[in-house]
Amino acid sequence: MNVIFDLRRGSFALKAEFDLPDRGVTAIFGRSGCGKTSLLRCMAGLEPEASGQLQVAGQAWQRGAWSLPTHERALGYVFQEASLFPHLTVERNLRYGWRRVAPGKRRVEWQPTIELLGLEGLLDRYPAQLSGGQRQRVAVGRALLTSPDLLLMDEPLASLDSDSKAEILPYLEKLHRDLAVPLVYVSHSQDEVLRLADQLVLMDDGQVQTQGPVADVLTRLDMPLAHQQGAKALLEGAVVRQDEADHLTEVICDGQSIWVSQLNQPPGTPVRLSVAARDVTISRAPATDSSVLNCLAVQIDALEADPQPGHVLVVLRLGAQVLLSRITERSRRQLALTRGDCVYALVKGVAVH
Amino acid sequence: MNVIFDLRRGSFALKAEFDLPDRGVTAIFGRSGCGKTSLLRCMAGLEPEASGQLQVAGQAWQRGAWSLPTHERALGYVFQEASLFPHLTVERNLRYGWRRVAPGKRRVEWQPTIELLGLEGLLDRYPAQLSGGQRQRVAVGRALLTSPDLLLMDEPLASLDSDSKAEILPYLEKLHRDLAVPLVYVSHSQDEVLRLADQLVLMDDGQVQTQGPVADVLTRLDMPLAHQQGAKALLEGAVVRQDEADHLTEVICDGQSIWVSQLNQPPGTPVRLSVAARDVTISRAPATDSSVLNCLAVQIDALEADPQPGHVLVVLRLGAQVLLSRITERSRRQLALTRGDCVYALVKGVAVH
Amino acid sequence: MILGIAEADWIALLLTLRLALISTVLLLVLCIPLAWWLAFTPNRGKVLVEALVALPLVLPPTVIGFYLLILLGPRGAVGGALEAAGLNHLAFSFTGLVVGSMVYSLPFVVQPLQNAFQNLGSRPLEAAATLRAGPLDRFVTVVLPLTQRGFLTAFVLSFAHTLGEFGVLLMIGGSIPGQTQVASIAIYNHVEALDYGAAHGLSLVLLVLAFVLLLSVYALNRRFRWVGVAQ
Amino acid sequence: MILGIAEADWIALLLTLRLALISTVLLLVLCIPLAWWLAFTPNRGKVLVEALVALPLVLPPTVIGFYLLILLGPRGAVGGALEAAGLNHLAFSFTGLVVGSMVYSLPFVVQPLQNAFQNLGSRPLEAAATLRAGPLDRFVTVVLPLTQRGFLTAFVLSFAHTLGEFGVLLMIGGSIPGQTQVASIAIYNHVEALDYGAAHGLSLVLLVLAFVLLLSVYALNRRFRWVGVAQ
Amino acid sequence: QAQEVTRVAAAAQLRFVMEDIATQYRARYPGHPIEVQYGSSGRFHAQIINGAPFDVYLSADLDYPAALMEAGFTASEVLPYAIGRIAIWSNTVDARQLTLTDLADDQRFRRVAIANPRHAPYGARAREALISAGVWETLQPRLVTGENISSTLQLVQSGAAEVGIIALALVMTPEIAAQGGHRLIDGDRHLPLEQGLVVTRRAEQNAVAWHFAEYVRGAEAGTLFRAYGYDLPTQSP
Ligand SMILES: Nc1ncnc2c1ncn2[C@@H]1O[C@H](COP(=O)(O)OP(=O)(O)OP(=O)(O)O)[C@@H](O)[C@H]1O
Ligand SMILES: Nc1ncnc2c1ncn2[C@@H]1O[C@H](COP(=O)(O)OP(=O)(O)OP(=O)(O)O)[C@@H](O)[C@H]1O
Ligand SMILES: [Mg+2]
Ligand SMILES: [Mg+2]
Repeated sequence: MNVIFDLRRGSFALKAEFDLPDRGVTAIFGRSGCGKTSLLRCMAGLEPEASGQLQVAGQAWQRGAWSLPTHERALGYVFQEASLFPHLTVERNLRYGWRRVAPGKRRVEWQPTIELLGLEGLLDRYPAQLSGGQRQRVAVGRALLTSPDLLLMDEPLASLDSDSKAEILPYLEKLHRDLAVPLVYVSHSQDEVLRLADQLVLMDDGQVQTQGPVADVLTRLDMPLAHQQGAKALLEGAVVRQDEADHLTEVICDGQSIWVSQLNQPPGTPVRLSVAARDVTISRAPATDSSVLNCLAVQIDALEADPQPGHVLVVLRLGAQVLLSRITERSRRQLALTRGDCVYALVKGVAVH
Repeated sequence: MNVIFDLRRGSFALKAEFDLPDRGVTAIFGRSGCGKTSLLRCMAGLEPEASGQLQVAGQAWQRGAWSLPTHERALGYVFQEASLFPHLTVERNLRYGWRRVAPGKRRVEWQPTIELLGLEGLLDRYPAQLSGGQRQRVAVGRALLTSPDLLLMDEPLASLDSDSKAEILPYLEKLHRDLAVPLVYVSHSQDEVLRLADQLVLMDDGQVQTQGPVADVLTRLDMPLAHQQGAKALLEGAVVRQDEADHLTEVICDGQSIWVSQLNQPPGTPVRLSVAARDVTISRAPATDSSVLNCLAVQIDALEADPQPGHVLVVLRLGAQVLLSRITERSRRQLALTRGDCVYALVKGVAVH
Repeated sequence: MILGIAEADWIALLLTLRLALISTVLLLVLCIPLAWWLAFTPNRGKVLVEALVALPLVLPPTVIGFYLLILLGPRGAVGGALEAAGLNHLAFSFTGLVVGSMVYSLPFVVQPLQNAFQNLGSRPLEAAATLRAGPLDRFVTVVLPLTQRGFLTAFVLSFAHTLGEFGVLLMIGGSIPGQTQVASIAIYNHVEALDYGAAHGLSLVLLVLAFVLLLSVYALNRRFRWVGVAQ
Repeated sequence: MILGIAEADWIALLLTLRLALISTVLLLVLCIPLAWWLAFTPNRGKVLVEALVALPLVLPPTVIGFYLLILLGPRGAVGGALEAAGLNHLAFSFTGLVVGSMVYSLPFVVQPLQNAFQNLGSRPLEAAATLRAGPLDRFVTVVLPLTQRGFLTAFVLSFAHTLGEFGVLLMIGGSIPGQTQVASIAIYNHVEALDYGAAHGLSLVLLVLAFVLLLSVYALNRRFRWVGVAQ
Repeated sequence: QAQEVTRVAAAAQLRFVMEDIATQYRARYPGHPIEVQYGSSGRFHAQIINGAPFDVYLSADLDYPAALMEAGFTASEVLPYAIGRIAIWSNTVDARQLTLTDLADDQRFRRVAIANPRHAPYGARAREALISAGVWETLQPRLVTGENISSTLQLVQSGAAEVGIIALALVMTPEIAAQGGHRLIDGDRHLPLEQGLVVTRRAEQNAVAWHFAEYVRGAEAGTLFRAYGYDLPTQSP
């Protein structure tokens, strides 16, 4: 489903076009001020000046300048800033949207949502009596409880501690899967994106720079993410077995095994691994001691100068997936690396999401 | 300098006591709603009901119920939520505090601050015309430009993208060092804390659970941080040499060398490394191939059951510093590890901050 | 005589309360769209309307009453039209009084409402819209509670002012007992008749009544007030 | 005769403007502490004060004027005290008019200010305090601009109302040309004397003047308004 | 269905005498319900033109009813019914010995109250009297004026003005007489204050209105008028 939006706001112009899948998480990423909030507001119908195209669950929400009024859109919106009703208690804030959805159409349940967001003790409070993170959790709950067809979340977990995040993220994951609705998620946290997102939309100065599956966008050399200091590649794999003695877990990604710090998950569980470009070196020969170091047979897909002087960024193909490696220009010369070469990637660090 | 504060607010009671060094960054860490904002507000003199004790730059700010009025305190406060004056342009917001400091007392310069925070293009805008992150940057700038004796920052970078953070963090680091003032920093981002903080104050339900140098607090077994999934230890070291061929840099921590992905820093540069507990395994013998794996000679300082069933958390002493390792109960038995044993820590992943 | 107040005065009091209540409530309802428009229109011409709204205050009430009398009377534009349509003109009728006090109290209602609406900001309304609340729903569940104080002020100023209104009402109402003789006119008549006892008595009753009424309104407002603004 | 208006009427007009301006400005200044207290006190007794503030509206102006006349006159508490102190009592003086119109316009000023202060929220003031602004500084640089609309409403209601005030002023002023005969009284006198031409003329001048004045005030307010509230 | 009341609009200063006359009339003619309203003659004039339900209009002078007649809102001629007198009154000094010239003494009287000479007939007569006594110009800066004769009295009553020129009818009422003394002003000093009434056009068919108008000009009412200090017009209807 193609989403298009045009909006002028003073000197800033939003001209965004991207593909919104029927389900799954689309993360919107981009520098402060690039138009992420503006785009979400357009999708929610909150920008009367916007024109464009948006269709959700078979219903037209925007067609040219015509726009379905916001309150007729089955959406859930978590604003970037506090947006609780100051005159209602937490409970009545939460019930505000809940009550306005016909009981038959409610697909998100009251009790589990309240519990998972840790809101039981706060129900009688007013927003002014909450901490920043508590307010944010209420806002998330309020949006979810409308059982939306489209979830728009503008940094919903920005002021939450990692424990709270760790509790809420899996819930969000499960929820949007159960509901089978698209979730558009703005976040500056690479961690959250790596964990949650299926698709990444990269914005810059009001325009969509690129979009695609997370693993692709992260590693596209023509895109800025690959050139960041902390550039990472994302690998999808599945748990194969545990090595209790060494506290390691074997994960198979595209037929090759990667050992990670022990995971408490049964074989077969799909996992996402991320590998930082600077944790990958390249060798012409396989590593001698493969039990301690992950050594993957890969093929060089592309090479490009890195912003860090004297360095080169190498894209390595691992079956259908892709890894990034940042090496010095000197090593590239010494090893005479060129496109198409089959080499070994020595991976020094793997994070599990 | 000992800081004490008492405050009741409905059912919540703040009873905090901690030591605020004369300079350096004190990070305040704790779950959402534990009282971080309340504590900062007390320190700023914004809670008339508070009583306690606070002295800054030799001047009493709070003594029992007596409290120096906020406007007579030379502080810079970045609120957790938007706090720009809606009726003033960005420039006049920034000048608000700047103008009220005698020119002779200004120790933060106008132009570099504006530039580093990327505010040049926004000076004529009103807050309502800014994005969330832009507003946050203005608030940071406004607080800094008062050349404060004490900086209080409540998640100042929460809604910033990693690029902006990467630009602003070193600036904050440099600034508080140049000014030689204490910076109290509330953040939920472990990364920011690992990078910036000298001291960590851990709060829970209104009370200070513990406090101390970051590396200590992270690894204290009686504290929750060590038991988190993502538990980490912090090592201070210095760059020794570069291995251009392998894209590695050698860092010496307490006399032992640790190889990390290549750093672009000259020998002698101090660096902070963090090592996740689950990336450390323990062996009775040194690793065979120490060029690829970091293997450190350490001594077991403590062992304790981990929340993760069947696992044990081990504290390893590396000279004056400390590492964490999470291993299975089975390995502990097989290796017969006990307190005081000299063993080898095999480190699979190191992050540089 | 009850409480030393003549029956006619009680009737005048009742009439006053009815008048004040009816015209204030009507005014509140009718001014909502106007105040809303004034609060949110980007139209520069709105300052004209803003200035116009305050104009009824500028003339002495008797003179406003005089002009209204001409307008609403049988020879005026409004009264004449009504007569031509087979209805009665509005001078010297209760309806006329309602119209008169509404004209005069217009600024007391429009201005506080406009201020309250302007202070609202768009965020609560946007949030309500994303939660499926339609325009009317939003107005009732978000705008009304958040602008409660503005409505209160509008109510109090208009209501109290109508209680004390005299020049306009005397002019367009005459002083017909039971029909257009409101309490303020009755008090005035007592004073003119140098019957200070009756004047003081009725004034006192009016004051006490108004005080109790306002007190209940304010107390109710306090009772239903939601807790503070975000810290 | 200028513009068909007699010289005496011009004098009355000038007097009116002076009176309205002086009493409104005084009232604005004096009501700030009261409105502030009402806005922020947690004291439950404030509803009593709130209700009291509205009471001057409840009585017919002539009657208020009569009571004020007694109070301010040589035998009244205030006037008597002044006389005893060797000063003049306030009846039939410009000062008396100022006092009278201030009493009567009190609620028009207190209420909008109170509303504006309540809407302010504590955040901007707290932010200003952390930026070294003392209480007065905060008031001038933060409170005033952010409550501009409330001050505007207070000004307009009080000013316009004083222009049209008549009952109170007639009673305590005694209608002395050049001293206490304000425009509203002059218009009333014309109407009573069946000199409708003069009444219409003076009314028109007053209306146009007030309109132009209010228009400038509103336009100025627009001009100096900062841009919208956060989205 | 009760009979429609006949509404009488009477000048404010008639209030005291008219209450007695109305009471007497109601007692004598119980089938003739009347209701009297008091107010400024100018206001009644404007109201009658604009449809006010007044049947008989008793003005404080002859000019207002004459204007009404000219405009075609009357059923009768202008019928004089009484002649008003004015007096100096005070409740702070003994007014019984005061002359008009005494009022010029600014040591004794800081403020002198009269009704507005522009539209209140009693005020106009007071001005004539002061002019004839040669003190009008001297008094100018110290004159305060009331909207009508009652409010003029109040200006004096409150003590804010020490002395005033008031309708004799008013100062002869028992309450006011008890508060201070008065000095009648010589009728030669001003034009006669002839007061006239009209039956309005709307009351053309209202027998009670005509009857009451007649009654007011009759002997019984005349006695009351005299008792309240009014003179009676010489010519009969
Ligand atoms: N009223 C306005 N007038 C002019 N420019 C505006 C206005 N409102 C917003 N902008 C600009 O529009 C751009 C996009 O804003 P938006 O809030 O969509 O950014 P964002 O991507 O959400 O940023 P952040 O991550 O900081 O929240 C910003 O550069 C902002 O300065
Ligand atoms: N007015 C109030 N009445 C009762 N409780 C309050 C009030 N204001 C705040 N609290 C409670 O005080 C506690 C501390 O709040 P505070 O804002 O200091 O938390 P915090 O540590 O800053 O949290 P966060 O990380 O979410 O911002 C919270 O549990 C909050 O619910
Ligand atoms: Mg944004
Ligand atoms: Mg907080």
